Amino acid sequence: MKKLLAVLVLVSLLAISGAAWAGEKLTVYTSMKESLIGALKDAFVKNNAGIEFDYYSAGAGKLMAKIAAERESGKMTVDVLWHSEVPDFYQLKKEGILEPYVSPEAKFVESPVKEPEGFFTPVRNGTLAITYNTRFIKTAPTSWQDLLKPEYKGAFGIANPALSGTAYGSVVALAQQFGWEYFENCKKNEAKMGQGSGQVVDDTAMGDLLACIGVDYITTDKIKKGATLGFVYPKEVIMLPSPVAIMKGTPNLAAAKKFVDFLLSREAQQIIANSGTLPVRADVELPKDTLLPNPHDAVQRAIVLDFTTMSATKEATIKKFTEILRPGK
Amino acid sequence: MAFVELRHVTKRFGQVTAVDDLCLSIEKGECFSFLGPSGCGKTTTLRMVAGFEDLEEGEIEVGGKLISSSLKKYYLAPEKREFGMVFQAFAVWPHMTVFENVAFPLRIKGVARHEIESRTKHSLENTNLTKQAQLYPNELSGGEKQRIALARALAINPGLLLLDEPLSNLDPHLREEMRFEIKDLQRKYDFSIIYVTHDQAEAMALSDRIMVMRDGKTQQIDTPLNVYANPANKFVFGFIGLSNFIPVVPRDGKAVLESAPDAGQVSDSFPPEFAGAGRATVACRPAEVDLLPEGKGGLRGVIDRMAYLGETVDYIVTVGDVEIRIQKGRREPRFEAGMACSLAFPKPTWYE
Amino acid sequence: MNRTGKFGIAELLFVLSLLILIVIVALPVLLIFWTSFVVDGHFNLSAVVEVLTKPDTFEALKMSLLLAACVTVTCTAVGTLFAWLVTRTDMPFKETMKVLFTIPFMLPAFIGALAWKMLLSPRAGYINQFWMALFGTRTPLFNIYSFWGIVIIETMYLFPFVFIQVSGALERMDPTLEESARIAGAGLFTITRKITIPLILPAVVSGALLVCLYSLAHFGTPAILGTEVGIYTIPTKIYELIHQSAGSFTAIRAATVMSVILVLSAAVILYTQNRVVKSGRFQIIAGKSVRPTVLKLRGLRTPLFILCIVYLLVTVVMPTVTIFLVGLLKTYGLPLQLGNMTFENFYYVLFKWKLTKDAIFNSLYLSLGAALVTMVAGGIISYVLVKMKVRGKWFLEFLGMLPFSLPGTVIALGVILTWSGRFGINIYNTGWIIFVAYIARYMAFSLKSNSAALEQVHDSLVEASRASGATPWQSLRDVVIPLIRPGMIAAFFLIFLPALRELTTSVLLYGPTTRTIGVAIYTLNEDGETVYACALAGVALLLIVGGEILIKRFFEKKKRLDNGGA
Amino acid sequence: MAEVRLENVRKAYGKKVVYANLNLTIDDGECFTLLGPSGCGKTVLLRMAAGFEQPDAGTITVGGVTLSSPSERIFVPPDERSLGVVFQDYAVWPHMTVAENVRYPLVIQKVAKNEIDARTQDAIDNVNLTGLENRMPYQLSGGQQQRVALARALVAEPKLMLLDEPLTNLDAKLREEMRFEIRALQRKKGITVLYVTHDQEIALAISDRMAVLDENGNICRIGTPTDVFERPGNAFVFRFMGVANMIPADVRGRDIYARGTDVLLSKDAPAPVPSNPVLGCRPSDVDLVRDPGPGMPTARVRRVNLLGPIVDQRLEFAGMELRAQLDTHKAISRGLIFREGDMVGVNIANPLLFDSNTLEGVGSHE
Repeated sequence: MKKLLAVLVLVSLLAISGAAWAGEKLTVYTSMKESLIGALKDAFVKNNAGIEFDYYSAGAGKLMAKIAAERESGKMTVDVLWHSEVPDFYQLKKEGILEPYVSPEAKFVESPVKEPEGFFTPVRNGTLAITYNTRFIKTAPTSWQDLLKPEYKGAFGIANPALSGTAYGSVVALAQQFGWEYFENCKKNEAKMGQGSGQVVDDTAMGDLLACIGVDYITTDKIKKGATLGFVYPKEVIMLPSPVAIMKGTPNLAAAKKFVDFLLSREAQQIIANSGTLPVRADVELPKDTLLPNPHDAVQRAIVLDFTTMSATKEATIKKFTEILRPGK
Repeated sequence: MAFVELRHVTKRFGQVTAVDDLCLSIEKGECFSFLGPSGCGKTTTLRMVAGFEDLEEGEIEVGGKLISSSLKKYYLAPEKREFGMVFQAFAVWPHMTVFENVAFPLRIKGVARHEIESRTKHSLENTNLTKQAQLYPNELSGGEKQRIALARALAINPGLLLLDEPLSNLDPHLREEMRFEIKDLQRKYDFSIIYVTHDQAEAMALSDRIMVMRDGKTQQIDTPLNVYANPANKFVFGFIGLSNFIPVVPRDGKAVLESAPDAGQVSDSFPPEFAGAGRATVACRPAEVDLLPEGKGGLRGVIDRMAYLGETVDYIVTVGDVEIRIQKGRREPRFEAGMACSLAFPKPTWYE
Repeated sequence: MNRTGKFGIAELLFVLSLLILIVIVALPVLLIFWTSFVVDGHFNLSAVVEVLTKPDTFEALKMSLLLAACVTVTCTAVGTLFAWLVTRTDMPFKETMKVLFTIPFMLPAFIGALAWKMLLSPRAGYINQFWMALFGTRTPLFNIYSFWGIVIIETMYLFPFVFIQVSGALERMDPTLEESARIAGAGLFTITRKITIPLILPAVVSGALLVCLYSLAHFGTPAILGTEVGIYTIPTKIYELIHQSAGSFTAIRAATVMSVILVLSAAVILYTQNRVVKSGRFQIIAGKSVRPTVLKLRGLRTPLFILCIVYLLVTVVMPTVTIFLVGLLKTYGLPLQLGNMTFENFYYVLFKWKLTKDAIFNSLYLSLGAALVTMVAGGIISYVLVKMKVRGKWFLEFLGMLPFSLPGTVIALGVILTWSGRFGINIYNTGWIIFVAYIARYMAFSLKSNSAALEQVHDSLVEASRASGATPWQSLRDVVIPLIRPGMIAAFFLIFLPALRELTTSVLLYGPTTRTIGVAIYTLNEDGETVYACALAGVALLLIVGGEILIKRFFEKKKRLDNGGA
Repeated sequence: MAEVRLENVRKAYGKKVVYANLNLTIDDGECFTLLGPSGCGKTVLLRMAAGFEQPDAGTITVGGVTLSSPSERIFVPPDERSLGVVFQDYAVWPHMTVAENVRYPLVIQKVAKNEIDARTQDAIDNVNLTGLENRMPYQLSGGQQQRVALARALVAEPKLMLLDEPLTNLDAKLREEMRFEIRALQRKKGITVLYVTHDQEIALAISDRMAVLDENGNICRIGTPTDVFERPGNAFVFRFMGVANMIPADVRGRDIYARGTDVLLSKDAPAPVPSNPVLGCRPSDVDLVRDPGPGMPTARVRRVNLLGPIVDQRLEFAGMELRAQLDTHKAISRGLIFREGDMVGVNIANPLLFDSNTLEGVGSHE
């Protein structure tokens, strides 16, 4: 009995010492999935042994909610923010909580998003296209309209734009290109609103969905691991750059700058390209068996979006979308 | 023909023989007790009569009707036997009022509503529960609960009432009162009673006849007075009340204590049937020993301790290494601890 | 208890208890009510009205109640049936079955939901796939993403509440209560209807109310199975509000209004339960240990036995196996074949991935720490509640009741309101806020276990030591604490194990680096990292089951010791 | 020296006054019993002596030292009173072995280790638990546990020992054995004992002197066991001490008649005669005669109960119930077991007279 108690005390002392979560480190909030941010982290830590690097990966919506709550409470954890919802960055810039930094590597960046003052800098030109399950779909879809066909009835998925920045971007892009009727038609075909942008791809891999609007590198990663997925770019490419920004007042400014420099470096861009998403630097070679389109070609085909207004209309857009797609109606 | 007949009844639980070849007959209107220490098989026997246990061997008849038979594999279900039964833990249903408890057996029988009403009222009157009729059992005392159980058991006017240690959860005063109540009701309705208890005073006070049991076997079936005054064997003697068992050896035809042969004799004769063994036991009850001034009796001893208990005075007298317990009424001459005294045994019972 | 006027142990413990309960429990609740009803310093019901009249929230409220009601009914039916089967029939292997039926209790419901999602999602669920392949149909056998899907999953994991209560009541029930009815002429059917069922009714009701309480406040299952198809309950709605409205105060207020509804429902349920349990009429007096009347199932024996086995296989074995198998898959969506399997995921979540490693350690630290602190604090409070005669104890008793009626969601909101700077302490986004929330959440367990232990310590044991010359402190040290130690250790485990798999509270409180196991599994699933979610869930299951086995052995050993001589 | 003195003690719980003004002295080295029905406050008195309760007013001194005196703001806590206390529920600490239980008071007193061992062993030997030193309480019977409690109370050689119904939870046989043992130990050690019980048999058996309390906490009678039993003083004590026959009576000269009749109950009325006399006698004082002579009162036998060693016969006598009890073996040998319905002669020995209004008793027979 005494021994047991002693063990309990010891263990809880450990617990309390382990509970010292606070400490000097670089914390990155990102919507990038593990396969990408994990590889980048490894490379970054290798070059910068002195920096304790930590990241929190979640959908853009969650990240923003988290940051809002942190601002409310006055205790900021985030040092660097990197996700795919460009409008948020404009918004944060307006609110004055971003630290401007023009990286020496910024001059190599090519992207639809331009921010010369350096409040944020695009790090990747994320693309979204059609992810489909090759076990069930023998003829690959070629256009967004293909997804309205009966064979996709009840089996086409779009991630929840409230949870995921890329999902929001893709909704805006498609609505702009084809009008809201597109989504109304989707609904008629019993399209599904999923959760995160990763989950719709997983659901497609499983066959629960037959196709979805898939993020390039998420799909690529699963295909690499053996998932029976196909990935095709219709004529109209949804391109959503993912900018990185440094939070104003971060105590780890030097480390944050180092990380931004790193992200824009050739080494990191190569990792990004290898992970299956489009880099922002043209001097990076795409991997051989890639499903990605040629970067320049892709930028040409991209649906042009006005990121500055997207944030103002976000709530209304999401509401409209949810009203159309929300199940049970 | 007796009312209740048990013939060669045997019951085993695994390796243990709980009841061993029991034969018994109980008359109509008789109050019959099964008396014995716990584990002697008395409750098992009762439960076989009630129908909760089947038999390994033998058969049971009540009122000339066969109700259990191992041979014919025939067991009348307990609910069809129409006995009354009262359990030790009261077993009154806590979710029914007193009235509902007592009326339950009548309702089950499908008695007409107004008859239920009147018969239940009558039963409640008989057991002094009229005032509590609409209360729930948990608002009542132990004695009242036991009376509900009694009223309920008697509601259908059973020919046989089975009582399983019904009073052991009551305090002594209530126990005595309930005993009288059971007896009164029995006189009034003339049912037979089988009463299971381990308390010899209770068995004696209530019963017409007692069966003393041990290890599933009958030791003695007799009237209370006979069981007390003429126990069939040493076990019955010891079980039925406080007792002294004094080991004696013969000397000069007299019985003396082995450890203190010179202290005098316990008896001036030694029964010839034990002479061969060279030793015997004299059994006597504490009240049957005469406590006399020194020199007046056969055996000399010293009062080791004395306790004045009001009605009785309790002595322990040592003779050699034997302690003899003696109880005397308060009106008899008093001895003090440490005094020398003499003992006489006017009514020795001999065992080997 | 001391020389008059001295500030002794009694006063110290009283004040300490008061402080703990006020700071940890009362303040958060108070702030929730305050936030809901007081706008700019004035009492104002408009926020409440606004939240309640919004179709979204109204729907969520309706859904919560409906869900809780259905789950309660199904759990009651299932739990009572099985309890009756294992106590009152001649079912084979009854004792073993009795233990097996409590296993679902150990398994976290949200992991179950995850497993069932993989088994019964409409097109891809393994069972549905098999079904569709077998019959060449395109309609799935069952769509788990539905109201009834949630009901069924919650039933699977919550029915032990009823089962344990009812089987306990059936076992404790004096068999002579039924025997006397037989003697009175009633057959088995009548006895069951008129005697047995009314007598176990309080146990049934009490178990059912626990289920209702739990289901009402449960986050995991409706979150995993409901949100995708637009089924929102109060806890999932609160989660959505907190996470999507960017931390604005309006969102928090809406969430607090809904919390108030949860607290009030919980209070009503607990009050009812207390009344039922306490109503003396239904006390079942335990009698001599005679074998209870056992119903011979005859021809139904084998079918019912098979039913039990199948039920256990379906609720326990199948989901567990699914979790592990999917955890072994290279990527989600591959067929379950050996060639597609690898231990890589387990290795990855256990040793490589910081997120999951952190989650495991966070959970371990948090639950160990919370269990220890709560065990001690609960011990102190129980001591004051059970043993001491101090003025103002009624207030402490009132506060002591509070933890019992606090659903996890409410606690989370309360600690956010209390601990994000309002009183000068800001621990939002750190592990400490989860720590504080766990203490509040599990205080009820500790109070229950410690009070029960203390009630066993008769006053005379302490008085005997005082009379032997021991001061109050010495009595406490040498007599009271050693005697309640088993109760305290029980409290420790009663807190440690559930905290290890906690989701409802932590999901509202986790920060970037403070995910718990539950949160990690939940968010991995949400993010489409299904195989990692399963691997981590597998690890969690091993931890939990291992822990349960450890306690079982500890308490069995103790029980043997206790029963050893007497 | 441990003379216990309670002077002008007052104790109330809210409105319920347990003791209005209690005065009691227990002599040094005496075994004193407080006997009373449950709820009479006898345990409160013991708890005040122990220091678990503080009197509202008055003083409690032991051996001349004031332990409780609210007016002087003195209250010595129980741990500083050097007491031995034995509780009804044993209160043996279940987590300690027999030896650990017994030695605890010495450990607390910081007695030297070897002395602790010696005295612990001595105390254990004294209560006949030798050989069970390392048992845990759950391995002991009720009687053995009670002995552990006794040894623990005795080990520190207290001046005063307080026993609160210590034998109530034991079965009859053990109770008998233990009461002898307590008495023997008390004599041997010469300690003062205050014993609280509701069981008159134990009180009679164990006490040097005893006090009988009524339901309201008033002391009705103080005296030796024989005094109290044979000369109860009032009807409450008489009834409380055992089965009692109470017959309303008329007294003419020294003759006692059943009230309103010419049935002569006794020719030996104690003086003075109360105004509303009731004759009290024990069942053992009622002698039954098979063939009553002329003029002898007669009664009808209603019930005969054989209770083992005694026969209890209930008679209908002068319109009321009269109980007679006799040794079974005497009853058998003298042919005094009757059948129900028999008419028998009744002879009352040792009559007591009480006043039916005041319940006060008068006189008695020496």
